Amino acid sequence: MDLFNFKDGREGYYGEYGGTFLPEILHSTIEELKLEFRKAKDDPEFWQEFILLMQNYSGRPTPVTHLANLSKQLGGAQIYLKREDLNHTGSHKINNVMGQGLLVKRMGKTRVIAETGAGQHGYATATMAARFGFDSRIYMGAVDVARQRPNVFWMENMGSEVIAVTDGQQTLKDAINECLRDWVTNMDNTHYVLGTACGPHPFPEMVSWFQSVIGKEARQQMLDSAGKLPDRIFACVGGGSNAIGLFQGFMDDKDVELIGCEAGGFGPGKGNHAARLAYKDASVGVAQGMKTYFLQNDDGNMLETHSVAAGLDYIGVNPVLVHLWEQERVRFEAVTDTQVTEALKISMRTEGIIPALESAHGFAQAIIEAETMSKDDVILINMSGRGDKDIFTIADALDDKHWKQFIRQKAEQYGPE
Amino acid sequence: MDLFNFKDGREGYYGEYGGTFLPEILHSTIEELKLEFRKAKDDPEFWQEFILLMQNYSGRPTPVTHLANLSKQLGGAQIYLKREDLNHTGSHKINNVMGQGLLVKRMGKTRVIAETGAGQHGYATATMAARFGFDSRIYMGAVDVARQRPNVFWMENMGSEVIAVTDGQQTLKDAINECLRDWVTNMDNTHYVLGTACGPHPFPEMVSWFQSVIGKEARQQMLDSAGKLPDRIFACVGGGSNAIGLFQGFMDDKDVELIGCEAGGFGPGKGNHAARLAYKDASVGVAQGMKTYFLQNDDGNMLETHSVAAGLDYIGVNPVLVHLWEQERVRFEAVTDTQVTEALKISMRTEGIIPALESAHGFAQAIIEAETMSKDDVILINMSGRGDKDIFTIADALDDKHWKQFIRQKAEQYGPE
Amino acid sequence: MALNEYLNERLELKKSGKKPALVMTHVVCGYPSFEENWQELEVMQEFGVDLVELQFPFSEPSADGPLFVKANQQAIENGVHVDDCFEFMQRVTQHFDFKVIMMGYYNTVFKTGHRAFLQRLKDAGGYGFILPDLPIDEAGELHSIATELDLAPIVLMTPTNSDERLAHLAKNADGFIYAVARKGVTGSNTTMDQEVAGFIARCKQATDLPIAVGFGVSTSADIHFIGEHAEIAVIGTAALKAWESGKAPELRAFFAQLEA
Amino acid sequence: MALNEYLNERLELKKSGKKPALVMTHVVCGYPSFEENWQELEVMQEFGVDLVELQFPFSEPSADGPLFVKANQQAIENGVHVDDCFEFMQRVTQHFDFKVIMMGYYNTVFKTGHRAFLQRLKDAGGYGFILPDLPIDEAGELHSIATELDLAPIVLMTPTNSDERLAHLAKNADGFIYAVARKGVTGSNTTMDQEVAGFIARCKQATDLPIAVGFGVSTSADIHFIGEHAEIAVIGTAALKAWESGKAPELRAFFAQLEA
Ligand SMILES: Cc1ncc(COP(=O)(O)O)c(C=O)c1O
Ligand SMILES: Cc1ncc(COP(=O)(O)O)c(C=O)c1O
Repeated sequence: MDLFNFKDGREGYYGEYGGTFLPEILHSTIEELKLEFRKAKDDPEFWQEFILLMQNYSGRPTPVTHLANLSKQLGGAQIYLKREDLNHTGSHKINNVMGQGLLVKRMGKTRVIAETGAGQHGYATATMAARFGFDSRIYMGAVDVARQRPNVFWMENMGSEVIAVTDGQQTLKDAINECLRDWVTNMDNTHYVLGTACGPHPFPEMVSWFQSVIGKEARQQMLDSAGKLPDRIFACVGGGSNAIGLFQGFMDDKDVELIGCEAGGFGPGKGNHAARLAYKDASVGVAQGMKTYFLQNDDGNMLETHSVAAGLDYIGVNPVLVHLWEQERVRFEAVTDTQVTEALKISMRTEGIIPALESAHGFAQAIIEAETMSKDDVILINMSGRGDKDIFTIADALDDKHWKQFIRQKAEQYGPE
Repeated sequence: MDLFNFKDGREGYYGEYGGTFLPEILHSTIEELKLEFRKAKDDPEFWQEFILLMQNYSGRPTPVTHLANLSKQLGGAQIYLKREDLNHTGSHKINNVMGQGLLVKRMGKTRVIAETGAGQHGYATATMAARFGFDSRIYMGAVDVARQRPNVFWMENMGSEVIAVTDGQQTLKDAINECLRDWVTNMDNTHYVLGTACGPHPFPEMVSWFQSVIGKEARQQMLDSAGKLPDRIFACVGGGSNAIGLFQGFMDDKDVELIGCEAGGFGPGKGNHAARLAYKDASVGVAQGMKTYFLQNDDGNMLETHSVAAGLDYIGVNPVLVHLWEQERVRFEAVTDTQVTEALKISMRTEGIIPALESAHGFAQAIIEAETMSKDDVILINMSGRGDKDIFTIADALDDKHWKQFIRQKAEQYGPE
Repeated sequence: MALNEYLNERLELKKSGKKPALVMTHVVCGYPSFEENWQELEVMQEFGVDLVELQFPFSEPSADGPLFVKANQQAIENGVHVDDCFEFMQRVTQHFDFKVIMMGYYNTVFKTGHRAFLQRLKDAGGYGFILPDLPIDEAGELHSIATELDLAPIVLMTPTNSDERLAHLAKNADGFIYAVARKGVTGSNTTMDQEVAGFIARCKQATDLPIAVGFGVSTSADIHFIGEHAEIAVIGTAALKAWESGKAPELRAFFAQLEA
Repeated sequence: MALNEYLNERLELKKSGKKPALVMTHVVCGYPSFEENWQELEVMQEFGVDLVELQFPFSEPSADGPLFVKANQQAIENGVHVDDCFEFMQRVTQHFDFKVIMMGYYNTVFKTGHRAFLQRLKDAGGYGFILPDLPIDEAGELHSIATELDLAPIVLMTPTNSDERLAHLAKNADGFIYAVARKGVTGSNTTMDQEVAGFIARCKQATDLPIAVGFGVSTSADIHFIGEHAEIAVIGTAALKAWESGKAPELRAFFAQLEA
């Protein structure tokens, strides 16, 4: 099943979702990108170059880890993790970013821009820009800049300019808008490195393609280490790039159930969460370059969203996944902040593994389901990133007293401004 | 050249260095450990089990990365990195720790203790204990606890008890003493997971053996990617585990020059640094279980030490390395804090790579030497760990204004105690 | 179509030298408030503006510059809904002489439904619509309903378009062409130079429709320059800036200098 | 050897029932100060202590418990050097009746040099040395110089040692055996029970030397228990605690209750 064979439909559409909704001024830019991307995708040497780069720079292939302790404790399915956290920069975001970096080089552009919410994608992009020698500017909602200073610190130290976006909710979606504004101004020398499988075509296809390296590796690894394909696969879904990256490896394996795990935040109810499909608060719309499900009101204006995981805290979702959901190929579930922090604690204590809060959404849902499955069943979770970079967020989520004390002392040590 | 063939000398001695200087009460414990270790070392299946564990859990083999930008900028030797930072938990420490974990399982013990300075080894040990299901207690100097809270936070969350040691200088060496005290009390069920290639025999040999995985991988990888063996290899030396781990891969390659990079701190002069061999301020002594070079006064009492890198800030050094230094097989150099932070900045900006402050010592010395070498020459640096966990230390080292502001805001947000 | 006829009429004023160019202005519905919008429109009417874009506020105004972004956001925070915008448009078209074009983002249309939205636009007296984030390649159905309802789907031409693309855009356009004088978002100044003239000439090669030129028009010289090469000068941010700095008197002063 | 002769003499007191056991006490040189050390020693002399360990402060006292760790550290901070310790020892051995054993860590000896250190020890009137971090397997040269100089290299026996190891230790010992009554560092209480008795019995099987028993001795019952099974009771932390809580009067009271 080739999700990206548009022969029988419209290019860039997955069912009725997707498309290229961009100002006319970007038409030639996006056409050039489509063309270069198509050439790259048809060129086996490009994929080889990509794989080699990821091996040498980022440590691919990432392994699959059997969580024997957790499986035993739950008494159900055998749980495995795909370890995207072991990538350079600590998450799967680098796969997409390095791939786009190679494309930028082919297009002869010299400057990249990117949006970032949690900061992982911005961090990865700053890294890529340093490595490729591109100028770079990262747009980040002012609210996110304030709460994710560690990532900002690293981006700046790698030579990126980080711009705090003060429009709208001052979070991810606003940073995307700001990127589009930069792009319509500087498209001649600038490529917009979109961070997830969203936005206008060809981004969903392109990001999915680079992220498919996850699923390609994982399928063979599961056969090797579990001796069978997994019965269920769990991945968190923000924009949807790590999920589609993993799922692609198992598209033709009809018996493998694919589960997307969204941010349930405080639970159902508009404004409380960022679950586009698992809850019933979203509807189809067109924004940020694509047609898909959005958390929006009746006027088509976007709602506030909430999640403990900044990287899942987004209004829209990958159109490919929406299509697969409608076809009942992918099941969507949401887990709440509370369930997520519990899953995080369990993972740390039983396996010595610290998932990113985003990834912990996959853990939380898998834990719920594993208990009801048989010991012969096999579960695979995508560990999209590591949590140790999110120490501020995790310490806050766990309301850690010692941590707060440490910060107070540090502030005192620094003295007043 | 087998460094650990004691047939012609005394077991556990490297030249006149090494030995087992422990209270009598630990005699049977250390004998048991020696025995189990010897059995394990002689059992090819044990090594296989170790390698498999490291592949599946920690992401080994770690790659070798060519720093084309940096090499070009310096205009001299081609620089490569061995990427121990890509290990689970972010440093080479996990190699040793997981290996000892397997031994502990073989010995049937149920509790582990460890000292930690920078926190990396404690973090790795807490991880290992969670994964193996051992009780664990980590001793850490109170000064280090205060400045390395992030690592403490993770250790505690992985279920380890972290004890702040308030004796002596309240740093690494004091934590080691405290471990010895715990061990003489609880040796029945407890294994002391020493974190570097120091301490009483068989630790230097054992830690070196587990860390030799670095050099084994690296030698072949250099042949594959650089097409030749490196001319010079650089590794930072705290206790000396990452250095000996890498060097072992090239022991028989006489043309490969091995360079250990010590913490020059503020520069030469007693109390200003932690350079045992590169400067002239240390002398031979016996402490913490071994005979080696120590930074000590004429009474044999230890001096204060200083380094921007907590993991190098140690009074003693691996006896194997001292022996190799005396034989002129390993050259020792020291780089100052200032040189190290400069090297860190260059690495971030030109390659998108953030070395730990410890590892940055290797970078700093390599940068100095690369410029004077020819373009056909090849350098390999051991990137023993990643810097992003050290954000507080690095931000302080770089005196980052925005960071301080962020911490002040965070403290304000937390409010008074 | 209605808009074409209206423009042909108004263009007589230009041909006869009474006006250097037709003028289209811009108002964000409900920002600062509908009351102030009304006062702005009164000034615009006073100065004989020919067309007005009424922007429906959207939460993700990605083609707008900082001033309009703020205006969109504030309007939504003020509680402005699509219903309010249509109601306002109705009052405006009934009271003023200039013709009104809906301006906004596609999601506002999509969410209401293509036919429902255009019908409401028609009913409110609108003459057409500009949706900067809806490329013609995605606009097929909407444009055909527009034709049915005699509403003009305003198409944007840009300096980055090839001649082939301009021709293709022209085929899908009606009413007038919105020629974007430069890259970037609304609100920055464009130097009206030979490059702009060359771009307009390329547009003219592609279409016989009148050509409106934005963005960044703010001086009488701009208007004359546009009048020499095209038909309609689009005044956006500059007018809002004037309003914000001193309400009706400032806006009046702004238009006065434009006429100089 | 000198120490053996001295102990044989003193053991007559035990055999004749005048003492339940010989007593060895402990002082950390220069903590709290040499002056207070002297006062402590005067009290000890008063109560007829047989042996005193003078601990040379070391920066890494890894076999000591918290109280002695602090004492070592403080002494070093007070500026106590090896020279000072020997000088003090000289004064002590000249003035008091009990015999003095140097106690400390091997690095202090190593740094001075084996022969030089032992010669100074001899010259200062010391009778032997206890180095808890120097296992006999590493002590060959040092012990043979000791024998040469008629100094007793005190060897530790511990409950974790096998009978074979105990025999091996015995072969390398002289003066007396220091039997560590339990696992752990100095300063925690040991219950004097059958397990300890069994351990001492095992030591006795291995050696004919007198046996000193530590750690954690603090009551008269402890002393009697040790006297029943061995020869010498070692009093370490308990005495220092008494001193710290009330100097000479408290220390006197402590010894008084020991004699009860
Ligand atoms: C670790 C991690 N996982 C998941 C996500 C969510 O993105 P996506 O759904 O595109 O994988 C993010 C986004 O920042 C992330 O940082
Ligand atoms: C990243 C890193 N590198 C190096 C070291 C120094 O240790 P060693 O000399 O044993 O490799 C440490 C110790 O904490 C470390 O954390």
